[in-house]
Amino acid sequence: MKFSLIVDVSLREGIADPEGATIERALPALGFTGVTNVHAGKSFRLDVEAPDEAAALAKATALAERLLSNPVIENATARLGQRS
Amino acid sequence: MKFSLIVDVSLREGIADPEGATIERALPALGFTGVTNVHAGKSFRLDVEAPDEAAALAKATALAERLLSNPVIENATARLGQRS
Amino acid sequence: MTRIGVVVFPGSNCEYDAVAGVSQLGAQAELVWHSQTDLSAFDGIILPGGFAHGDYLRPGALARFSPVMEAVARFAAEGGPVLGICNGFQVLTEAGLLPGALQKNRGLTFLCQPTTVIVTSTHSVLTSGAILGQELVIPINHFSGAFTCDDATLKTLEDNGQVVLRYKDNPNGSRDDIAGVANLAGNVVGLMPHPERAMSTLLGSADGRVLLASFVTANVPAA
Amino acid sequence: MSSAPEPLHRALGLTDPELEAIRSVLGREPNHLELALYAVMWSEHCSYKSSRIHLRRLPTTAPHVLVGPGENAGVIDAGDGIAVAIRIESHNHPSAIEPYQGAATGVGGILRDVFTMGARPLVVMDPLFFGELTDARQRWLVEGVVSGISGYGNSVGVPTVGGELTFDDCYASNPLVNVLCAGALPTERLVLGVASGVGNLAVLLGSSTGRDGIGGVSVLASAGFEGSDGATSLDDAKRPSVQVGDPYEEKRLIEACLELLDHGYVVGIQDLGGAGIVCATSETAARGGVGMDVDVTAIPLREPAMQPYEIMTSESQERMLAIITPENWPAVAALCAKWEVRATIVGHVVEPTPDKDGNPVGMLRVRHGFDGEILAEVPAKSLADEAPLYDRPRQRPANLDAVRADDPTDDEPVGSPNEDLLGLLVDPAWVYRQYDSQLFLNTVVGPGRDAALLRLAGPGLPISERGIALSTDSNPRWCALDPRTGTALTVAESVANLACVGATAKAVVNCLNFGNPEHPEVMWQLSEAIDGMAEACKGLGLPVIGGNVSLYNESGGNDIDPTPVVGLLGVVDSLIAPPPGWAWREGDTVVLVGARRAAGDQPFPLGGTRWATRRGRRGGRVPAFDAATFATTAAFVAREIAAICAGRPSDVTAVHDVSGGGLAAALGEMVAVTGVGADVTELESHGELFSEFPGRFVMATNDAGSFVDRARASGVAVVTLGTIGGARLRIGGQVDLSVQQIVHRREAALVEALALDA
Ligand SMILES: Nc1ncnc2c1ncn2[C@@H]1O[C@H](COP(=O)(O)OP(=O)(O)O)[C@@H](O)[C@H]1O
Ligand SMILES: [Mg+2]
Repeated sequence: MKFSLIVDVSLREGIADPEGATIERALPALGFTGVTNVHAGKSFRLDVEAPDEAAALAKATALAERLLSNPVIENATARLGQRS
Repeated sequence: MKFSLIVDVSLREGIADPEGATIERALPALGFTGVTNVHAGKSFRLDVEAPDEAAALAKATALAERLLSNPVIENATARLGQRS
Repeated sequence: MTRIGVVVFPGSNCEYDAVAGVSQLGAQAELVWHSQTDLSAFDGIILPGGFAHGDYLRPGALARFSPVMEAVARFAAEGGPVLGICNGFQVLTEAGLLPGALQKNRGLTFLCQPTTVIVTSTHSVLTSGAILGQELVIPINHFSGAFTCDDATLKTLEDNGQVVLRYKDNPNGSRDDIAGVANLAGNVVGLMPHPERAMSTLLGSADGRVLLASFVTANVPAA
Repeated sequence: MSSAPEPLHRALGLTDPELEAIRSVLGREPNHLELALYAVMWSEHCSYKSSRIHLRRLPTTAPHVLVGPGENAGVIDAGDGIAVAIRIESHNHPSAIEPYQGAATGVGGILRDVFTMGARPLVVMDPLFFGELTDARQRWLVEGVVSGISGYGNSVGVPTVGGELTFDDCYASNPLVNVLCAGALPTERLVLGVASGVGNLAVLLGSSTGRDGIGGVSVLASAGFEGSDGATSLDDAKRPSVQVGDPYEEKRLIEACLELLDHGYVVGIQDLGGAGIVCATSETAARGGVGMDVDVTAIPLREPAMQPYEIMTSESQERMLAIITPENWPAVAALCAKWEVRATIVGHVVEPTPDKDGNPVGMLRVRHGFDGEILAEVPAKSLADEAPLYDRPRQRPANLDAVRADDPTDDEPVGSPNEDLLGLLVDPAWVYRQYDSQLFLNTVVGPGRDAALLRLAGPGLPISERGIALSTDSNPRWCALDPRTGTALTVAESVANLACVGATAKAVVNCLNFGNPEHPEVMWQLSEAIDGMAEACKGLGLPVIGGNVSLYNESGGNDIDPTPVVGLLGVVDSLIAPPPGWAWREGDTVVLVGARRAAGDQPFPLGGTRWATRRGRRGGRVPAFDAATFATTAAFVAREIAAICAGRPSDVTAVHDVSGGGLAAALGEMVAVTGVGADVTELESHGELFSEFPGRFVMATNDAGSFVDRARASGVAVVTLGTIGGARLRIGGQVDLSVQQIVHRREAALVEALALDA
């Protein structure tokens, strides 16, 4: 069976996020106030062929950790998703 | 009140996604088979100060469309999320 | 003497090179800080290369909100010559002053190398002094330089002669080999290659002179 | 792990005698914070405690040296009122765990060393060493490191104009990422990292401070600090020690600092690198012979609940410390606001305090509020300059003679020279194409040739016709066989590279990448390498004006091959035309300049050559270095090329030094970049094809008679090798390859090894 999955990759807590910080600093000048804690991350959509959901998730998780992120600075999680 | 939101940004249908394609091509060599349709996107986590959920979502949506994505090539959607 | 304003965003880095380029051609160039909103002193505006606002989010995404950009839009609307080089091109597309968008290079790496571009329209402030079909050796220097747009936009660009430069040997996956485009009026032009880096044979090529010379003496020819 | 039985000082990496030394400096027991300060400042990384006594043997002076080793960067007078600052550093260990950020922050750090001197950074170079690419992890490292340098260097706006790329399995667990930066300044604007003037302010510029790069001292988190309430009792493993680079912040920081200097607002300025605030404050105070009060609560933080030891030792990137007079503070604050650079007063320069004998001692005091509690109080000099120095045991490796005896020079030549040659050609373009090498319109010769050559020009500099040339070189195989001669030959190779672009060498910087200094063999290698560098530099009249030592490049008990990297800076007096480079033309005569045969009993030595190493033959002897003959040859070549740079007519059409891969590789490379073949006479042996020894150049001329006369008149050996032209490279009956094949194999080698799509 084919499952649609989403892998979210974000910086680990405490790791500097210059991109998020830069965006956050720019917001007031654009008229967006009250927006804080901006963090920039990546997400990947993919289709995985697997016997069941659990296997698909396991495969995506392995992929996320081995290829799509560097666990030293990033967290990666896989979830089932429908394609938007 | 403060709401945690996530903005997902993905490439529009029909726009080339060299990053997704490159990852997909690299997978078999790493022992990942049966993974197709890989698409690379971005996600932003942010906290929004707003009177209620609907207002928070509206604010994040405006931000997503005005700043966080380029409508010429990208789609953006905002959703409520809990911080991981 | 032609007075050229070279816009400096925090993170721009080719501003001195742009000044040097047009100065060599007899123009008087001046740096314009991005918070400035009055461009009336200038006959032409250059948005130089670099990484405005660190290219965070997307190249040009934050820069287009800089105060100077409203002034640039007015300047352009009044027919003033505006040139975006590399990052400047990205800013102009983000600001909606030029069509399309610039995506990551096909190979997903930054590319700094000489390219050969072909002049495919002389209806622009950048190419008016060049010859149709002329080949120019000009370096590129970018990560997100693959021009992209939808089919309808592409057709309009082609029908109106707005594609001003094409790569001879597409280095980055740019749609239809597009290296530079102009707006309909031809007074706003963006290109990914760096003509200011091709101003003398000591540095490898002088082929950029014909482009910047057109810009400095900008007169938009009738279509 | 958190309840380590060992005493705190040892957990922090301080030895028992070091603790004793601290006690005697202070005349009392240090508190935890003070211990942490000593632990980072007396670490190998900050104090050079294992290498310093040896480094003293390097020659460091010459009339044109304005600043020698010891400052943030070395500086020479390049003429015309322009000074050039240069520095090289390693970022090896960070790059091994997060290649992108490790390399990126390496670039950031070296730039700060240079603009600290008041110089605008104008070029970066990046000598890189990885394991063989047959391993997927190595490919990941290469892609990560190269994109990190590209991502940071391009964005911050400093061209990367050269470097090195070496693959050898000794680096598989210890990749080396060295970065060199050079910048220029008007000579009169030279500034030093000195705090002076009691009452002056120490202003922290740039990024906020987080828990980045708090390595060893993080044991303090579990050692129980005053009022430890659990808020910081994070698991050690969760403590981020990876620094993330922010080139955009750095770019604004560079512009802001240079503008501050232009206005004369700063008394002294210092970058924050290893050991962060404690390092910058103690070094500036020590140099100025003053005291410094630092308010830990004033420092802008990025993370909650940071402890004073974390704040003082954090290695958060993109920060500088400026010493200014109080009157200038409003102007400094306004200028920084324009560049969106955060500026915060974090310290005060204070009077030295009399010690018990009444001698003034500049104290670094860490306080909770400027008038608040004193959390630590130690002599600044004791942190910055008085780390214990070690003369660690040295021992010549026991197997060295056996390794040297295993010489490939006399091996029977199995296999085909054609294939051997093709296998030696690797075009590093995939790497350097990712680097902006042209910014500032100075790059006359960019990456991919013998040395980089740039106009000596930049915003704010006096007008000059001069050029500067740079090369980075290393030869770990030779250094493994003979670190002394190997290092001397490395210096020579740099000089040869500079000669190819017409430059006269002016100053050396070096990055000494070695294994574990507690291994006596490694200490021997280090000491020998330093002697070799000293001998070569003295022989060639070159001062060493800066460097960096990276030790503990070992894993699983295996040390890397000794890898001293030489960075050489030279000057071309008049640069108005490009040097000929490798671009020979149809009909030219190709000549070999320099002694055809090596001195000594091996005319064509193959020990430690690329040819031998590729065959798995790593032993042998290293060719001798004759500085005098070498210098004559290099000077002749430099003169010939300099004349062309100055715009004078010449019959010389191409030049390339013979180095890695030997004569055959030099010819192959020239064929590859010009697309024009050559017909070369039969060489004496396969040894002559691939032998590597110093002081040889392949040159092309369109007037061989005149060229040969000039060489001989200069006392330089020269021999005609053949004629340029055609679509093949023929070397006697030994090599016969099509130009196309050479071009293709060379271009594809790296891309294929990286398993990338072409
Ligand atoms: N990592 C790198 N970054 C930039 N340029 C590089 C890198 N590696 C090699 N190069 C460039 O490729 C060319 C060849 O390098 P190398 O073979 O080490 O030269 P040489 O033998 O003359 O010292 C040089 O110009 C060098 O600067
Ligand atoms: Mg060379």
